[in-house]
Amino acid sequence: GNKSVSPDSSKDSTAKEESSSAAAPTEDIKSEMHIAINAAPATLDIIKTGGDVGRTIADGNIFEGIVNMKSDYTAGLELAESYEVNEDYTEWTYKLRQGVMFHNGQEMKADDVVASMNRWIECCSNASQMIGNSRFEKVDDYTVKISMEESLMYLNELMATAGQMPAIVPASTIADADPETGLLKEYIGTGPYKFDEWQQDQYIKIVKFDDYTPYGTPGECDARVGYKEAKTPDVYFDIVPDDATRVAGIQTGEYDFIYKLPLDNYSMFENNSDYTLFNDMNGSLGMIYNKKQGISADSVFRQAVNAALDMDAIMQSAYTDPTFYRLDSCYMYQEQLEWYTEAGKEYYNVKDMNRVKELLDEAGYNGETFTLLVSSDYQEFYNAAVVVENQLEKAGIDVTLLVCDWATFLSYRSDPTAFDGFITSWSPVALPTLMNWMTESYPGWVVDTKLIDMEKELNTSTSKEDSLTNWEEMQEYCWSTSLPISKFGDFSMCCVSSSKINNMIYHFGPFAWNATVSK
Amino acid sequence: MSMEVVLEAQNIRKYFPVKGNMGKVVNHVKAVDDVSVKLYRGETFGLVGETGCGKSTLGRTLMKLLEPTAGTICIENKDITNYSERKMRSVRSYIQMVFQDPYSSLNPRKKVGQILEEVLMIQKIKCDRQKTVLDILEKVGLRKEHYYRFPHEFSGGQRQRIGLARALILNPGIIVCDEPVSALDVSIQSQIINLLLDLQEERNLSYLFIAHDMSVVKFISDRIGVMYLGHLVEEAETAELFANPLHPYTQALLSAVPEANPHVRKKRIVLQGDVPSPLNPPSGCVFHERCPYAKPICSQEKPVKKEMAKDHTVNCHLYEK
Amino acid sequence: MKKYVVKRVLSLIPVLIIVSVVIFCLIHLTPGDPARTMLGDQASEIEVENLRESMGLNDPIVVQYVHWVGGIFHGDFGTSIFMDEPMYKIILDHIGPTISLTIYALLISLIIAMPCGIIAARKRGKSQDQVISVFSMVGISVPSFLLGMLLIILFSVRMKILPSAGYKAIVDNGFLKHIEYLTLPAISLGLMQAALITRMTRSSVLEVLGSDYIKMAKAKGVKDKVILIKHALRNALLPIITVIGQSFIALLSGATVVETVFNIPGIGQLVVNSVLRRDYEVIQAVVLVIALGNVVVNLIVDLLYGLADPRISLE
Amino acid sequence: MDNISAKTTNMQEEENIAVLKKQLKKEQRQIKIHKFTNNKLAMIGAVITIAMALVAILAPVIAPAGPYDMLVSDRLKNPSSVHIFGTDTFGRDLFSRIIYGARVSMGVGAAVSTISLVVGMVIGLYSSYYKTLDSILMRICDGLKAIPAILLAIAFMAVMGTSVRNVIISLAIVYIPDIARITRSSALMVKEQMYIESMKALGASANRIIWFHIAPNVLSPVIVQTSFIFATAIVQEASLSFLGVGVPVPAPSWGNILYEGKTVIYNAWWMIVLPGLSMAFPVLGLNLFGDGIREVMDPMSN
Amino acid sequence: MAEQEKILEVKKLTTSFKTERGKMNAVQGVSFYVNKGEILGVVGESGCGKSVTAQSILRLYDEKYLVEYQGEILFDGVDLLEIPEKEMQNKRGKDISMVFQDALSALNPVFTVGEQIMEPLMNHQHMKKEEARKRAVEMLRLVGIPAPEKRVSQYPHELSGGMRQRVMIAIALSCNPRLLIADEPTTALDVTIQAQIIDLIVELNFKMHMGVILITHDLAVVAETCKRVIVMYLGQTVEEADVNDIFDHPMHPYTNGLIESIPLLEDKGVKRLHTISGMVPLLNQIPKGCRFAPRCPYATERCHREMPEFVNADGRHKVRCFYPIGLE
Ligand SMILES: Nc1ncnc2c1ncn2[C@@H]1O[C@H](COP(=O)(O)OP(=O)(O)OP(=O)(O)O)[C@@H](O)[C@H]1O
Ligand SMILES: Nc1ncnc2c1ncn2[C@@H]1O[C@H](COP(=O)(O)OP(=O)(O)OP(=O)(O)O)[C@@H](O)[C@H]1O
Ligand SMILES: [Mg+2]
Ligand SMILES: [Mg+2]
Repeated sequence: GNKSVSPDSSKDSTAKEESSSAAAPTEDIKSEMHIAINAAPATLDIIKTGGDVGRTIADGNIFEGIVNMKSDYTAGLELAESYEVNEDYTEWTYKLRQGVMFHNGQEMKADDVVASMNRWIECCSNASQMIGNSRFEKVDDYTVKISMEESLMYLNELMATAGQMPAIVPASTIADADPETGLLKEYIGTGPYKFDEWQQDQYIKIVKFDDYTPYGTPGECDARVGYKEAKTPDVYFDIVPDDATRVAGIQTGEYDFIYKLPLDNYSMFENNSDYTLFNDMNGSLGMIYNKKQGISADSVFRQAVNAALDMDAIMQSAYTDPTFYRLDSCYMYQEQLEWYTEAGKEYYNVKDMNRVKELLDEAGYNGETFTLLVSSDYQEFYNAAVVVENQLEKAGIDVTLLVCDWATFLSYRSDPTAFDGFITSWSPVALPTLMNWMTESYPGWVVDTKLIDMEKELNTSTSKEDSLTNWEEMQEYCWSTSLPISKFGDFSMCCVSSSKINNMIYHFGPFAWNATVSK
Repeated sequence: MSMEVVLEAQNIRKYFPVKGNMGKVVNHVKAVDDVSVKLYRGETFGLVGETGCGKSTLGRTLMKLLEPTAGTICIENKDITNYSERKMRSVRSYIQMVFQDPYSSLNPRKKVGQILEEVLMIQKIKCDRQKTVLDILEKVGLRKEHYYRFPHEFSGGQRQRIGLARALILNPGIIVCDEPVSALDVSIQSQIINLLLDLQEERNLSYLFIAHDMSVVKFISDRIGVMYLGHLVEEAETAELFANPLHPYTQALLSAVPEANPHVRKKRIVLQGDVPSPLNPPSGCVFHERCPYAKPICSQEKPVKKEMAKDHTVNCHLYEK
Repeated sequence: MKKYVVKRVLSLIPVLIIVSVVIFCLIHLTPGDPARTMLGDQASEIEVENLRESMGLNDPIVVQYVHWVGGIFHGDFGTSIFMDEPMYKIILDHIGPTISLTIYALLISLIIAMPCGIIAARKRGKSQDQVISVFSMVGISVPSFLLGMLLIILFSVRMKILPSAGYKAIVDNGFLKHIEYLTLPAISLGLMQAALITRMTRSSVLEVLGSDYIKMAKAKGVKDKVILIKHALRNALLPIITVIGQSFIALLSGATVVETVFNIPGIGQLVVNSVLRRDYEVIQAVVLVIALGNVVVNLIVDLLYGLADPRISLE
Repeated sequence: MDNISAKTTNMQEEENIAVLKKQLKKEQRQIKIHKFTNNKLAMIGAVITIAMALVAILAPVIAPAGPYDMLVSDRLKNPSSVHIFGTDTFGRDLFSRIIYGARVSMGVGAAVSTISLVVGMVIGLYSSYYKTLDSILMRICDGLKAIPAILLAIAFMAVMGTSVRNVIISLAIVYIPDIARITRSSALMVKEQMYIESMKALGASANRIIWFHIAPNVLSPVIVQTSFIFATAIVQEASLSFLGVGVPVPAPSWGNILYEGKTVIYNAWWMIVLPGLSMAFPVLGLNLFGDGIREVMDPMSN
Repeated sequence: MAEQEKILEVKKLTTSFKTERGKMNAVQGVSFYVNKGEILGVVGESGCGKSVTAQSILRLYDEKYLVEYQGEILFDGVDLLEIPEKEMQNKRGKDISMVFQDALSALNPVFTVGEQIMEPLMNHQHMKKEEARKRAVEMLRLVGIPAPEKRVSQYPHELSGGMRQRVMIAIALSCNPRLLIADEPTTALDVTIQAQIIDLIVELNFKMHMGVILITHDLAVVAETCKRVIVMYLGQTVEEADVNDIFDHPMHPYTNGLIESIPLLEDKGVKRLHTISGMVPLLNQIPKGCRFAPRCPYATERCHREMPEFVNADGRHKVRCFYPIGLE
């Protein structure tokens, strides 16, 4: 059947399985599933590195965490059976599930969890910033705890939605990690699939892990959390960088699922019962200013730039059609009801040339060049950049577009003298301060001390209400005064599966478990 | 005739490697084997001999178009054997060559006028080049209007004359003529020979004249050398050679000259045996296998040069003193 | 000749040294580094710095170079932080598909180009010539990725007779599957090369058609076709061999675009991916291998010159 | 008396020759013009090439809109009377972009092919002539050919900033060995001809032999290869620009229009077909023209 | 002598080249015949069209781009200019073969001489490779090339001028043609080899009844071998007669001049050789009347105005002149 997952119905991604027994491998079910991804991950050590593709392949399939993300961006328990926290949110204790096996045959114990979690805290900049010097400790074989100096109410959210995954791996693999790079040499987790083979530039293959014991209620799986079962024994993630090739491949049946459908091709699959389309709000696009140096260090100038932008044109050029984007001034997602606020809305999408002129005059703008950095690896960013350039030029700001490949982009981006603004996107997170551009060290560099204090306050608050008011204030402050970024809007990512795939759970990407492919 | 030597070559050897299947050198063609020649100012030295005996190779070696395997070459008393290509260039205007194969020695993409004018340009001769070229064309019996034609539009004989014009245009001191008139009809041939003689008289030119037509050679040469299989077997003044050929090969050669008279049938000396190959020359005297007068010593020892009369030398065991 | 071959093979050493120095310099001129690309978007500056340090990227270039060359002498061609495999295996894995594809594409192009070129030369100025000329010029100007996509749409999506993308190794899947998957990419590469070789054949054959020996062959009663194929083509072979050699080299060192469109894990993809993620050691190793390949292919081409034209001696 | 008549005949002769020279020159000119104008295809080639060059030069006059004028809401509109070639993914007028694109693309094509032609021929000719040079230059070419163009381009960009120049230099470096090899192959054959030996006998310098006698005889395969390079350089330019190491971006070029069109190949044919056609034109023109030059230079043809 | 069978008869052959300067008739209205077993000598001024005539008989020039033929060439009664190219291919090299004037450029530089000799053998006589090779060696030996077993595998550029010419002869003779057109076959040969080759041709001509057209400048060779001679001047035949008649009393002033120009071995003390004064006109500037008139010592006003016919003057002696020498 034709199923289109629209943003407002994203709760649907909690797939209700009709009957778990019927889905056992039978003759009319294939033993292989081919998912075409658009790029090879740098590594599957997703604790050390972030990245969509790596998460899609490994998170939940191979690796599991103590907690993981649910479809409403909150945390659900995965490897932990339960947890306790003290009143001021400084001491967290997790009870682990017993009898959970690693792919190498060992049982998961507290030692493994402690080693994994502490490695994560060190690797993940969000985590190390919020957790500081505290580390997990073993209480007994199945209990771990962490005590912190300052309260951290959102530890679970941090673990569930941070850019890098706090995956639990055997302590021995951590000890065996490559001494030079610190990367894991073996990908051993506790998930329903185990890593089998990585054919460079061809595919990554994961296979069913026979000793996996599902948790939760059969048939109930909310995004990554719930009852998981490897129904298709072999899953291939075919690495297909060329967009058109993926599109052709789903049509020829080469692939059962393609990741990142070029949006212009959406209409080809619409109203076609052979395919299922997935269209899910996936992140936000925006321009991050260099607040450390150069002309955009002046917040008034940033305001001027922001006032010149026509967000609709930008988003349309990047995402082709309102089906795939929405204009929204809130840094957090509409779906994250608790965090949603319209504070600062009036500064968004103003496209008022008089205002721009006023602001430019106020900033004393003198025809200096605004260097806009963008990577050509992402067509959408590049498209947006072209439009931004066009609009700013029209507004009387001299813009140089600096387009480069990803590696160059990363290195220029970390050099405050190289750019004034760059275009990027970020994924939804459970806590506003987890948005990477909020951190001081992230390129763009938040230097506004007031904003930094507000962040700190939010992080350490111990009541929901406090943090929400904090947040509202903070967003208002950002839009009106500090303007660390200009958010353009939210966008969705499209994927297509052949309608032969059943029970595919989709949330930021396809999940292989529980899904079957009929012949 | 002065007795000034303009070109002297001593003990020239030129061997070509012969390659086997895998490009390995399996043998050598001894195209020129220990030949010494002298050319005096204002004289014509005729060179005759069996085809493939190394006349052209000798000519090309003297021009240093081929590196001699051994031996020395002196031009105007300067030893040019080890001259570099660059240094040779200044010598080139003095010694010129008419190639045996006229067509392939002309660049098919250049018009005759260009070919000839270029020569003047190369040697940086300042004059009305086009006029000089038109003149020389006429001199060799072509027409001025041929100036803008490509070599392929000419007949064999006409091409040969272009080659000749190219050698003459520079006023060289020595010309190596490798069959310069073989493709010409007798009337043009006479015209060319007259021209060569006139020039010689005018400018005291020296010719090394390679030809097959004995009557032409006889007519034009002052001295004649006879080559056989890479060796210079006999050398004498023209009249002397024709009157008194010593080497059995020379005798056979002269007897084979046809007559331009249908009524005369001459008696030829027919040589016995196969023509030997320079790939694998016979031991001793290279001619002994075909020589009607061969003696046992001929197959064992190489004969040395002997002067039988004034300026008449021969390499043959028959003439032991 | 043996000497010549040995000499040429020895000349590899300076080539490799120079190439390695050049490539090393180039790599270090390019912004970006493997540590940063490995750690990705989210990594903190400190972590990147640590990784750079432990990878030795902060050493002076000369030290890095000496270190790398030293490794080579111990049989260690470096390691990729992105690919957890020994270097020789990485290269072998990628070179297989490329070689298959190259040979297949060249075969296709030769089968098309030789007859077309000869016909065009023979019918110079006639309609056949013009049709072939126009096709070959279109072939030259259609980018291979476009051709590839059109082929996919036609043969895979519409007609469903050939797979659209992917690669099946001979050893695992058998020859037929292997060929099946390579057919479309080979065609799209082959057509482009065919266009060039056709033009080259036409023009070189035309060059020799006016020669006397062609006339001579005619006088011997040799048939027209045989004259063209045996006498004319043989004499026109040098530039043709050269383009074939050059095509071979070009394809070997990466039919990048086509490999991407058809998702073939070949050298071209390896090079581009390594360059894009600054996988230094892989770039260095691959470039050296390609240089080696070039020297070998050109050696073969040069030896073929000698066979094609006995007057040429390169020694 | 005798003297005087000799003088007059001399003068007369001078005059005759002068007349003849003039006559020959005139005839020659006529032949050349005739040969070229009679070569219809070459004329068509020349006309196409010149027309394309004019289009590039006169782009601001011809183009109905600016190459950067965008109206995003108008994206991917079919060709119509407003936008005769339709619009691109940013809603820019494709016709104008293609016309402006001619500047970059033909510029890059021409520059790359000219540089590699000149440098490649120098390398090829000299290495065919001097054996020691051969082993050095050819090995350098082998090495050059191994270095990936993207790497070169990225490195150049880092050193010299983004500009078309980087693309041109990096592509030229990649293509020089091709021309060098093709030149060398023909030159090796030509070098063995008797007429080269005869030039040596005339005392021609190596340079003269190389440039006046070998070079014209190797041109025809070189022309073919050069026109091929012209075409591939245009496409390559795009793939490099796309990595940000080429033409500073929103600037239009046929290659990057094609690349943008690639993603919409299923729903906007004009984004592929039209820039593709515009690329085929100069290639066709150049090839026909090159053929014509070959014919005119070929002494055997008439 | 009984009237013999004509193996080849050329009637009013005209060959015109399409050149940059327009059409040029290199050969105009040439007629002659060759009998079976006869050697016909062709002499004439350099550039008068001998080679062009020879090559026209085989239709070697490219008819599409280069030349235009007119007239008739009857070989065994069949007009060669009419038959299709396919049939012509069958005749070339097998029935009629040719020795080219320029031996180096006519041999294919990239094949060994052996391969080049074997080609027509395998083509026309359907020999096996081995057999053909043996035959090639035999042919080389026949034309007097030493060490033929080694020479077969050499390339043309490795041979001397004379050897190349002999290779050409070997190719031409390999299939025992019925008509041999030899375009200056002995120019590059020394007299001994020349004698040998001429003997060979005469022998074949005698034994196999091979017709021969012998184009040469060497009047001595003509005198020794030919029965009948034609003399050409500027694209036309000007005289045709038995060899004795030509040498004894040439009728055309050109022939006369030619014979007088021969340098003789016995000549003593001559300082200059006799030449025919004047120059051959260009093909596109041919005089209206008799073509030789501008250079003819006996030319009258009529000669400059009118073109004389090629007519029988005295028995089998044909001449193109209003005032043949010795007939006044
Ligand atoms: N391809 C051509 N194009 C134009 N003119 C030509 C061509 N070939 C020959 N000619 C002209 O035709 C005339 C006859 O040439 P041909 O080769 O038959 O002379 P020939 O009698 O064989 O002279 P030779 O004894 O010098 O070889 C010459 O004037 C020559 O210039
Ligand atoms: N490049 C070469 N490679 C091998 N052998 C060669 C080469 N050039 C000439 N020869 C051999 O050298 C010998 C002498 O050749 P050369 O051309 O000097 O003879 P020639 O006396 O000029 O004969 P002709 O009178 O026939 O021209 C021949 O046996 C020939 O085969
Ligand atoms: Mg010779
Ligand atoms: Mg001739």
